[in-house]
Amino acid sequence: MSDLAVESTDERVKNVSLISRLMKRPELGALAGLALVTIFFAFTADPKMFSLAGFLNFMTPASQLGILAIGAALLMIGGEFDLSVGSMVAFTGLIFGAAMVTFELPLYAAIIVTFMVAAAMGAVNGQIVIRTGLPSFIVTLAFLFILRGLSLVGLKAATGGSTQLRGVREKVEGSWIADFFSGEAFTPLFYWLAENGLVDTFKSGKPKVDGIPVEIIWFTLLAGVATWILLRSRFGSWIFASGGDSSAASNSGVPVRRVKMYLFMFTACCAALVAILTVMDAGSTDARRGFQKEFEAIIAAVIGGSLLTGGYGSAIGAFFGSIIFGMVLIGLSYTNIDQDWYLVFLGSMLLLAVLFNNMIRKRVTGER
Amino acid sequence: MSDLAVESTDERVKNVSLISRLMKRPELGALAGLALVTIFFAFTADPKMFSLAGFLNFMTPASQLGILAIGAALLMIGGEFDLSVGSMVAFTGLIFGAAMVTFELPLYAAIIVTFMVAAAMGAVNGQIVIRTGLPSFIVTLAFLFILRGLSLVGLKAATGGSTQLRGVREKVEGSWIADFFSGEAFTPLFYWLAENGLVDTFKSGKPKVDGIPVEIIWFTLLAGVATWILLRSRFGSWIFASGGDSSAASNSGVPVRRVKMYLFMFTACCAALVAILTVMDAGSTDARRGFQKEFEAIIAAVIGGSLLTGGYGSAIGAFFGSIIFGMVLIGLSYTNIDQDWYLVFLGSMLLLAVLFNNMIRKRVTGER
Amino acid sequence: MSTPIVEMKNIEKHFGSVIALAGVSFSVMPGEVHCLLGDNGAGKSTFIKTMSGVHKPSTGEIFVDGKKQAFDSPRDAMNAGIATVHQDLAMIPLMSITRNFWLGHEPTKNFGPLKYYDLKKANAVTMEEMAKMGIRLREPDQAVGTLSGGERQTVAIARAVYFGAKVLILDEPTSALGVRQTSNVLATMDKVRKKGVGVVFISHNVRHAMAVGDRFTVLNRGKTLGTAKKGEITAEELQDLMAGGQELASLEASLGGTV
Amino acid sequence: MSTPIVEMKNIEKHFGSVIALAGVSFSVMPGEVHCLLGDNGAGKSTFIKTMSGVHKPSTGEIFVDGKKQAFDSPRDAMNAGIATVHQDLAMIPLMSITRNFWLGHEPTKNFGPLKYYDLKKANAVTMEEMAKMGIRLREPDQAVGTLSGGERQTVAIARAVYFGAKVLILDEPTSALGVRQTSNVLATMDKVRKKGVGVVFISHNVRHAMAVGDRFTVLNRGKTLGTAKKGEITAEELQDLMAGGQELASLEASLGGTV
Amino acid sequence: TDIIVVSHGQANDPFWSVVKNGVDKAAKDSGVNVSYRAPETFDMVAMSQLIDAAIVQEPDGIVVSIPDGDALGPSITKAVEAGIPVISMNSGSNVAAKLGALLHVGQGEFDAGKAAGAKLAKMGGDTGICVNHEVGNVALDQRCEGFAAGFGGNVTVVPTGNDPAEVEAKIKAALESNEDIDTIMALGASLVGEPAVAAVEAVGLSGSVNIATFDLSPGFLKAVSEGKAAFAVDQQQFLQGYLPVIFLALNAEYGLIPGGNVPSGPNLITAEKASQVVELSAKGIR
Ligand SMILES: Nc1ncnc2c1ncn2[C@@H]1O[C@H](COP(=O)(O)OP(=O)(O)OP(=O)(O)O)[C@@H](O)[C@H]1O
Ligand SMILES: Nc1ncnc2c1ncn2[C@@H]1O[C@H](COP(=O)(O)OP(=O)(O)OP(=O)(O)O)[C@@H](O)[C@H]1O
Ligand SMILES: O[C@@H]1[C@@H](O)[C@H](O)OC[C@H]1O
Ligand SMILES: [Mg+2]
Ligand SMILES: [Mg+2]
Repeated sequence: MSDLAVESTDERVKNVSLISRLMKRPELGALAGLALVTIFFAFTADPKMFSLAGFLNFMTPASQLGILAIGAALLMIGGEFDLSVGSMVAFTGLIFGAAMVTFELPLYAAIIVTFMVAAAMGAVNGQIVIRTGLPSFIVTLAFLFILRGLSLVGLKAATGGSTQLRGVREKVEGSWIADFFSGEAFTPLFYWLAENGLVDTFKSGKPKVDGIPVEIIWFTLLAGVATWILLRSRFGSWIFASGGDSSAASNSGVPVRRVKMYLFMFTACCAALVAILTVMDAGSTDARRGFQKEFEAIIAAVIGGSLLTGGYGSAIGAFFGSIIFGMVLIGLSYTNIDQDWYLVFLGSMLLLAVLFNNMIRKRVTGER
Repeated sequence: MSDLAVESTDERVKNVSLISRLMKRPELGALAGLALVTIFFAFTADPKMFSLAGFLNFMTPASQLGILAIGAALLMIGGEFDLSVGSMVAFTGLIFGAAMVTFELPLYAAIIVTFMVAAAMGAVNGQIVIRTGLPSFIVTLAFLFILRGLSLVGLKAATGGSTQLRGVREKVEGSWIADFFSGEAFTPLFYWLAENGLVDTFKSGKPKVDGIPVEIIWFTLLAGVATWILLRSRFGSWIFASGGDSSAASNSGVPVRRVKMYLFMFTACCAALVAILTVMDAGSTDARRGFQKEFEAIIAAVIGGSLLTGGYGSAIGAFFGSIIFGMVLIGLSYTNIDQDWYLVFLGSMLLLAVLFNNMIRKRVTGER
Repeated sequence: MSTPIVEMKNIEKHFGSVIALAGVSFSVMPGEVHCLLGDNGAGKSTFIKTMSGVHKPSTGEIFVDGKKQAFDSPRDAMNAGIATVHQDLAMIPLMSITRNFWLGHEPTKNFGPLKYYDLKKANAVTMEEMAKMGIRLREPDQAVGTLSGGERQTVAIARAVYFGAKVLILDEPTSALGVRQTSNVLATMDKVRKKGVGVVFISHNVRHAMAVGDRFTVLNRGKTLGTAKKGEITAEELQDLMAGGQELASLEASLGGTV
Repeated sequence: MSTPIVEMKNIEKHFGSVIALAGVSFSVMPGEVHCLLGDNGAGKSTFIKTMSGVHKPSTGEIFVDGKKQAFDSPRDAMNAGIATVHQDLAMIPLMSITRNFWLGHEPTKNFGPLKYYDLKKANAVTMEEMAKMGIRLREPDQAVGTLSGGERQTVAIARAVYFGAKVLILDEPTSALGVRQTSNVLATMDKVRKKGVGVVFISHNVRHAMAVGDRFTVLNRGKTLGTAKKGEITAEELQDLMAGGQELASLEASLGGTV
Repeated sequence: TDIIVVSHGQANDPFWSVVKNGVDKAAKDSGVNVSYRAPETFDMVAMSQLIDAAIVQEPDGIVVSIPDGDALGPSITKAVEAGIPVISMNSGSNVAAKLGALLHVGQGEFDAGKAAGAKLAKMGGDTGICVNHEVGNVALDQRCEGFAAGFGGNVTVVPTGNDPAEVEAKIKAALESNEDIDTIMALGASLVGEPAVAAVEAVGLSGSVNIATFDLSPGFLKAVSEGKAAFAVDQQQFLQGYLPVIFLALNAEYGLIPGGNVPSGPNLITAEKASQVVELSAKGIR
């Protein structure tokens, strides 16, 4: 999938430019869509959208979505869905919040517990799908409802009647582990830059941007790791094979069930990561967190070129897909377009982005 | 698919009971789930749930959902999705409402216009999917947003600023066509039965049930017609083939593009029918009508045994699936279960229903 | 008899950077079996796919009964009387044998909105046609995906023979067949030819080709090596051409001759 | 040499109402080519699928090196040294040739979390093994779904030969192959046998079976008709058995003999 | 005695969970059997079906919210015709009497918006945004309209989804691309109010932008008490759940019923009151 060397002496092969060979990769197609959307906003939006502050502003929701989208993409490539991801964000948010506030666990323990619960729930999803052979759509859908419901019941139990659990920020203060999961990274650097007039500052002298939100870093790292796994590890090959044709893969000796199990667990852990990041940022959690995120994660993965039918896609594609989605979602606020047209705009931009990407890909690779 | 005769002299065939041959059909599997849910409510719910009034009460939402689910099932069997169905209900509701109230068209004309707009929008969805080869997921998703947004903009334009359009009931009054799309059928019969003490009445002497809601009749008819098309017409064979393997179907001479186009149009028209039925019943429409119905329709179709990957499923399955879903949705009202547990309950019942149905089917057919 | 039913001129077909066909010409006369032979990957399947409307040629022309024509879909080719058994068989695994057999040609009864699929007739004909090819089905309702390889191939052949009006294209039709079924298929080709149908027969088996072929065209690496009439060429020469002129691995005596 | 590598006793396999195998026994010795023959639908593929862990037998026992064993998955059978080329090839169409070739056996470099898929080596070996079988690939990155029928079959065979430790099962391996590739595969079987590997060879071609087979077992309608050693049976007798004792369609003289 | 409550808000909506807590308390206090039902999303058709299901059970009273009198009218009338006493709450003050409800407990959405707008205008605002996280929900539209009317100045509606990160980013975007904005009207405290406070802080405008919200959340109240936000409009929805149930229970037992509507709000919570309210809010009572 990566070796571009050709036996150049074969008369049965035309010479084709490097660019058209690259465009065959699913993720690079999504770049065309991203370019289109960027150009659109460059013309219509307030220039502040592309200032450093503006960039980080739309990258933050894009990153939170993107972490889920990478999980969704891997699972989709492996031939399954997880519709319970959004509810999982709420549920693991509850677990994390309750561990910190109600049970007063130290931060590191709360984080471990949260990931363990997520992995266990992912394993349950996976086991049911694998053992019964039911479509993952319907199984994880049931958990979409169940986990959402349990979050409500749990929150009310933990707070004595409210649907919002507060006070996480107070518990976290001072822990060095917290810096990995909340706030901004590289803050001293930005202060230094500000002092030297290299980045914009407020009147107070405080830099407008005082660091890179940690979710952006997590998101980028995760995209890198997932890409490495998909393209460079044997497990990656097994993911593609399991999704491409699970009985052929199993007949070739791929442990398809194990692969799918791990993917369900990974997806759930992505949801837990988003839960931890958002709960620490907001200092609270509530019963509606992550609402419909499963849906948006799948959208981002599909914009990024993953196939719903499995066996094809990429993590980098999901990375770009999430950025496209985040940009379109937030971008409208920087334009003068009447806000009532918001949904029409969102839908049209998505459609244009994928159509454009598709058109460019076909043009470049000469496929029809 | 229907001829059960066997060359009984072949020694390579075991004798198998009729029941296990029947259980192979996707729709009959869903019956097991329905039985389980019914038994559950028979034990936990107020017995009034299974009175005639209670039955019609949960059949009404089941029917409205079911009309969409039948469309969704046919489209899924044909290998595509339509995520814009819910928004289509809002959008065609707006068209219908505006035609009646703003443009003061006669009822028959408003109905024709509504179906024509729906068919046209379905055709647009279909054309984009077919021409570009993009997954229908992403294309119809764009229309989910676009149509929802247009409903909002359109409602504001039609009402001069509100998101709610009222006054349809007043315009409709007295039209005989209205009786096909709203209220109850066979009303005189039920009054006669009430006078003769054959059905329950309220204290006021009014029969508890004064007719069969028209949506139930539409739903049943549609399920019958769709089943006939799938199993008894050549178009039905083409639907299965297009969804089963579209390139093999096309290589065998099936006009796959045409089949898919018609299915998209049919699905949109199902949405329009629901829009007309509900707008006439409610007398009003608003921008959130049909919210998430696309999702519920797909759920019902999947409970009813249709495969998301296409090529397999049935309309009767979607029929039973919708009833299961409608029963679970409304059934909780008849029990003492706390509303906080509603989603947990909904998810568990869905999961149990499909697991049970799956288990029974495997047990009966001896498959593993 | 002098205008071919189908004539293909200078067909090229490129897939991205891959050149699968580099200019191939070919024709089928009524009542002849024209064998298309060649090494693996020579381009035989790609070629007959352009002939049956699956692929559009990158360049080149197609004539049907002397008139230039472009096929936009396999259905167009079918309407022009061309029936094809593709190498991958083009079957829907989840559908029954009968429904696959009749796909795209379903027999109906009544008319107007009452027109329905005549499954009774369809089942009966399917069982009968399969039996003619030497396969006794258990039931016509079995899903094609659960048939054995040869059973499935027989369905595809029986279907094409039943519906092949003017030209019948068979892409390695006997590859998965048993001896009895193979001899039935070869006999069927002979019968069909006598009715004036033109047959295109792709095979790697020289003996099969020699047994029924009237003309032989050999492809190599996307190009034609030439066309020979029956009698103008021996089995050994043909076999040499098919192997692209390269030597065969040496093996026990019994295989020394034609494989 | 007296304990078989794999021995199957009284295997039955039912699918719902269908009885595909009604009690079949079979064994493979080290260093022999055991041909499994029979009519279409006789149950050959079903039988070897129980042998390679794809299906669980409804009743019957499997012994590996004399020890009773149950395969829960194809991976179990592979770990016991059994490599199989299935009739449907078991390939992932969207994946590259190299990745398909190595699927389940990926070569890795480094260790621990740094262990990565050694694609360079994988590509080189794939190109080389394919060339040995007579297929010159354009590039190891091509998706298997876009290969020609014979090219794809060659990938499956080359893979099984490369990884086949003790037993190699080939289900109609030459059905889509050209003459040159076929002779390569037959020669390869011969070479592999000499290394002491047991080979199960399914074919409808009597000449191929006679050329390489040491023993011949014929299935008919889910039952064994018997097993013969090389030399105990003639090609004509074998062909009769394979056709299930039924007559062949009469055809031109050149096909009169073995098809 | 059986009483059924049918509302348009979900049990996991922070606002409606308080209503439900009121209902539960009333059930306990008066010893009646109450069930609370709501559709899964804002859905008038589904809600009318839930009312129909309630009627089938012939309870001693039904409590409903009426965001759309046309759509729910027939079901409510049917209940009244069947002889079941009905009280409306939250939305529907203008149609309640016409449909035969005995009385209404709630706040007028438009009026509440107007009051908040007037107060914000008085605090010096002249350019505001109204952040709507549930576009198409008529009650929320009315609030924005009321806000615009009371505020008098320049008002734009910003539609968002209900993800806090998205809401925060959108408000930042709005603030950055229009520096005149000095007022933010949020329509829900935890979903919009809290992210709005965070957004204002992040763009360095703390102190120069007034933030107000409908409804309460502990987080937002804390911001109010710390001076980061102006006020919250409380409609004391606990009462909207509690009172109708008590009234119907008494009605069933003694035939008693108050003579008119009960306005449960609006009640503006500013910095002075906020710290007292916080604890109750954290328990789901305010
Ligand atoms: N869609 C495609 N994309 C890229 N290459 C292709 C595609 N289809 C075919 N090819 C290549 O074109 C060549 C010709 O393939 P084709 O299937 O026509 O061969 P064939 O003569 O039928 O071979 P066989 O005898 O093995 O069936 C092969 O090398 C194949 O890899
Ligand atoms: N999953 C299944 N369900 C029902 N019947 C099946 C299934 N799999 C195989 N069969 C039937 O079992 C019989 C044996 O099939 P099998 O594939 O083993 O035959 P085969 O000997 O390999 O034939 P061929 O030479 O045509 O490949 C066939 O009649 C087939 O229809
Ligand atoms: O009263 C409001 C209600 O009608 C709506 O559902 O949103 C929450 C409440 O503020
Ligand atoms: Mg071929
Ligand atoms: Mg076989």
